[in-house]
Amino acid sequence: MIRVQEQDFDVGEEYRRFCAGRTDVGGVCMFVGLVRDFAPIDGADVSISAMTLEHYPGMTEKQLADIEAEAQSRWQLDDTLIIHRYGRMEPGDQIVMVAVASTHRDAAFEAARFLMDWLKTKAPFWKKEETKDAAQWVDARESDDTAAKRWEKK
Amino acid sequence: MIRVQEQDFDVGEEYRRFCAGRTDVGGVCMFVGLVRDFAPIDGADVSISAMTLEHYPGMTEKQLADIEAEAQSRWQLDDTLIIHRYGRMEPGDQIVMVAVASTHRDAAFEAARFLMDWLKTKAPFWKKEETKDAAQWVDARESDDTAAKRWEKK
Amino acid sequence: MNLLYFAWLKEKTGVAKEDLPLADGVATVADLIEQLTARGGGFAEAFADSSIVRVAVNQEHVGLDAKLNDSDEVAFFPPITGG
Amino acid sequence: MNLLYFAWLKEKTGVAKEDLPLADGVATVADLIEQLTARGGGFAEAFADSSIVRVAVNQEHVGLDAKLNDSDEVAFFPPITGG
Repeated sequence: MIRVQEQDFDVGEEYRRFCAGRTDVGGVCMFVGLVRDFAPIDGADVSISAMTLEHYPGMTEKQLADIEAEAQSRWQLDDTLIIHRYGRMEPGDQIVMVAVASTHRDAAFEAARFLMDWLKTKAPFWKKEETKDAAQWVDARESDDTAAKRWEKK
Repeated sequence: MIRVQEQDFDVGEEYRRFCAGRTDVGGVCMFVGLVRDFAPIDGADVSISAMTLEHYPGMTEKQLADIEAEAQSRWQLDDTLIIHRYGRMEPGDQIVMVAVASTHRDAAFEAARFLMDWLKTKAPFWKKEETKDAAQWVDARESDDTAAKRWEKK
Repeated sequence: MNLLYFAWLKEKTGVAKEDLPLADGVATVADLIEQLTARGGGFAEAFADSSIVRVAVNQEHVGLDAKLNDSDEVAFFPPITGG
Repeated sequence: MNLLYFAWLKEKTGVAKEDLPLADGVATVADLIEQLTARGGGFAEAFADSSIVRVAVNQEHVGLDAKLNDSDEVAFFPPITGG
């Protein structure tokens, strides 16, 4: 299941619904990405007051669905969930949540990490950070590309 | 923070308290282990009606605290949480929860997986599964030993 | 074609969306970028360094050599920085 | 010493806990297991295959060659199957 939305989500409620009525799941791995109150800008940590995520409606849903399908083809999973927000958010706010249920914990951990790594480089979102003085678009991080490359098939 | 308890826990509430008031966390990785309604016994999947986790009071807390400290020494983490239940549980029930908060998602994922792998082989819990006909102690899984070995320092 | 611009490409060009018929001699994404750059001003600025421009055709990531059709939706955006 | 037995070691020996003074000639965990096995019955059964018996001294995992003191808490249990 994928969801792209402006409003916040309730992790506990999402988890509850994700597991509801299931007795075949061995483990659930979840990751929640949050807005930090600092970010490296030109090499130094700068205080961030807010950020805005712009996205490409339509393509976002398509890419997230593709990423979810890819995870389900690579691992034996009982269920997957991706929720991604767009719009303006403040430090401490939730941006993204992925959840993976599987019989085996290794599959749950790996698939959740795969979902995060791939959506970071394939789902069309762009982050603009606001500091005290200005707002600026965030440069892509090389570490995100490196993380996504981990999952390339040999 | 570590907790060893007989009663159930509320994942949403634990997550809420874990993040409360923090604006410096980039991501939280969580894993919840659940009782499955089947288990491999003598090579075939057998239906499980309940299981009981016996533990070694005192040593459990000590080992979990050691494992938590080890994770905090290996990765840069903002916070960690381990909750482990003991006693009788039924399919769908929650057994264990780990949560790791970090600035970086790689550290959060790795540390959470490390906590699970290590507690599976170091925290003194023993599982007795009830089938329709009998109750029997579960044999240690080789895959858990292999998983724990991943984290041995070279 | 339906052209879309996101993030700083939208800000520099001043355009979020436009309709543009496929011109003669424009076969690939690279040709289209050349055509748009030739407009000068904010467009020239937006496409000045094509190594930091990403392109999707019909909502799939593509390279500069991707072929174009007049019915395509073509989007220009910076490298992704979501999540 | 304070001896503790868990899981099927508790069931086979029929004992959860006992006080046992460190006997002469018992220097290591292996010596203690030999002494307990010599009791016969459920104890002999519990320790029949020492490759599947794990030991903690003062709540730390140890090997069969670990040294013992009279004030130690020594626990016997199967390989861990928690989580």
